[in-house]
Amino acid sequence: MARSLLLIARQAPWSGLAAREALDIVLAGGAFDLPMAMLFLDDGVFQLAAAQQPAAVQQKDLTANLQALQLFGVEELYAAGRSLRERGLAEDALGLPVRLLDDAELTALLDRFDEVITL
Amino acid sequence: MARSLLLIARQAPWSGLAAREALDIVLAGGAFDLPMAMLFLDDGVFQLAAAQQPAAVQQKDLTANLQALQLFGVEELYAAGRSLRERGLAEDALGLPVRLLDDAELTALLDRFDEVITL
Amino acid sequence: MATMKFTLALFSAPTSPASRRALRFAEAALAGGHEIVRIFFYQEGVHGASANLVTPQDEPDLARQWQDFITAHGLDGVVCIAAALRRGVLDGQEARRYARPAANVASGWALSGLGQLHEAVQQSDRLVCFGGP
Amino acid sequence: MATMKFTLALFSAPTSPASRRALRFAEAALAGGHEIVRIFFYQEGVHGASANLVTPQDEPDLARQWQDFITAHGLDGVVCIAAALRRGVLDGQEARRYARPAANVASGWALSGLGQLHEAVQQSDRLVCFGGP
Amino acid sequence: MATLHVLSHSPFADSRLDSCLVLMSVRDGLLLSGDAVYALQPGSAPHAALRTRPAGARLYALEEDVRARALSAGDDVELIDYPRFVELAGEFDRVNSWL
Amino acid sequence: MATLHVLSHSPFADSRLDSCLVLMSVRDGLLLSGDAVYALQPGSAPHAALRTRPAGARLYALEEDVRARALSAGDDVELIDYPRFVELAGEFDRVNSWL
Repeated sequence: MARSLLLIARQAPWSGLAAREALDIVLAGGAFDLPMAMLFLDDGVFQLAAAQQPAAVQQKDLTANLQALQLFGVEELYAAGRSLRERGLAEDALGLPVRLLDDAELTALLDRFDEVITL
Repeated sequence: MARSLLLIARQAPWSGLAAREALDIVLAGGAFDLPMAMLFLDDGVFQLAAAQQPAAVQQKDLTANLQALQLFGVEELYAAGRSLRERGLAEDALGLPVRLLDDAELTALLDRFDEVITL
Repeated sequence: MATMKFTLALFSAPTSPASRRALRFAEAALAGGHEIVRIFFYQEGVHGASANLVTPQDEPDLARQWQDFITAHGLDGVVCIAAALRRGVLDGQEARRYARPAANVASGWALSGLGQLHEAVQQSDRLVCFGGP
Repeated sequence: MATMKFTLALFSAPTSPASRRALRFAEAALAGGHEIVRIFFYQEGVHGASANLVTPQDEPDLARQWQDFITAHGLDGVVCIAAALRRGVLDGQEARRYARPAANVASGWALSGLGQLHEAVQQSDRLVCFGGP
Repeated sequence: MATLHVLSHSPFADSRLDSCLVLMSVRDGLLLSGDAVYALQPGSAPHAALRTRPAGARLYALEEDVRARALSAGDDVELIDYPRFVELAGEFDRVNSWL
Repeated sequence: MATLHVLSHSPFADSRLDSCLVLMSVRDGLLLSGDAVYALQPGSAPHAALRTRPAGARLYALEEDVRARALSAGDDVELIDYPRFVELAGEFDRVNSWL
């Protein structure tokens, strides 16, 4: 059976290549039909905010790549409820459908995957 | 009159080139007899701890370069008392003589210099 | 412990202590009789494949140590090509393709895609990542 | 505001938004009639002088933009030589000196020492540093 | 005016904002750029911390970074472009970028 | 055993330790390497935070990093070398490095 991978994205979206390159790992795995999931944690939840305009800082829109995840078969997308609350982000202010997890669910999530990469 | 420079060193000593390269700025300025001072702030105060053994991680000892500051005419060395306290570092655990400043003195220090570099 | 198959991934430049920790871990893994399926260099880690780094003589030359280690043990050292291009780490083929004057990838390294990371993970018991300071 | 003399110092790689902010500041300074005494590239900023960076066509090529900007305005772009050597950014002279295969510094840049930063600061009204993310 | 402090790191991931607020004087300014503009997020700890800055210290934010992140700024924040950034660098006595 | 979490950032400058402690289970381990060993500094907030880890979760620190920084470790910390690090990577089900 294929080994599963959870990618934990902790990086804000427009501060360099970090968020994009983390997402590329997941997209590449999805292209191989591998079991992959993403958890948005800490500043990573800023990737989910609606109505962002990265063109204002001459960056390509990451949101399109995030929305491509489902096309690549990556359907498990999670966000830490704690991280959203700390950042004053409401669930209905998100531009991408994700499942919010409380602390206990976060711990349980990790245990379901063979490997984890936290970026 | 020569323009004066305060370098604020915020980096722990053994986490890459950051602390060394910050110090090199001051040493280079000292070589030109420019009015320079250093403030150790936040994790930068870890540079001052006595009895460190960077050879254990195959790094060159930064302490020798710090002690060279006085030879280069850089005699104003300060540390934020707040940063030491937050890190549980006692003044008598320091390997380099520095003047400890309280918060109000930190604010006043900045105002005495023409330029500041915070690394 | 039973013999393990490791995939290692390095995300930091050779100027970072993380690069040295990854190398020491790799050495200890082989010394312990384990297998290293692949070492994948991503993000700032791609600078480890540059033949251009010049380290002062009295400091460990991590880029050189990585190259020697990989060559000596016949390991599979793969550099993510997309990450390498953005950071100016080019082999002869990419330098020609993009009309750049200088190929700076040291011998022993292969530029390839992220699929190589996933493929290695599928053949391994553990993925161990090194990065940060 | 009276005309100012600026020294700019850049500590981040061209892949960082800080590099773009520094360039936009520099452009605005010249457009506002101010003078830029020198632009000094230190730490990861030295990667801005690499001719090897390959940026995807639909993204701004900051290394190229820096080079064009400095050339177009005849500015003094100085790369710290010690920081550049450690990070594999070499001009022809350094590549020969250290027997490396590839000089990868783009034209328009000078490798020199930290003294060049101090000298510029002494001739300027303001030092403005750019770095971090 | 004294020092224009410039931040670009996320205040949620990093301690620079806290240290900057300790060092600031009433005559200083604080410019949020890059990820530091996330400090404008209402209801967050960094947003509350911003209000502890010395009375009189001015607050600026790079407009393009605020817009990129779909944030909005309160009345106490001056949104600036690069020409204004250059102007501020001259108006203040020195620029302290927290690199 | 479940996840071996590996930290290398300074807990004074960075939020990774706090987030790691939220995610940890009683069967997890935490390995401090690089600047993360500063969390062993007695009397500091990170040192107190370490004690909030789930009961049963083990604590390791890379011995060379502790020695380089002239720190010392309490009885609840196992100081390790690289061969032991390799061993732990096999004993735990997965290794989660906070990059």
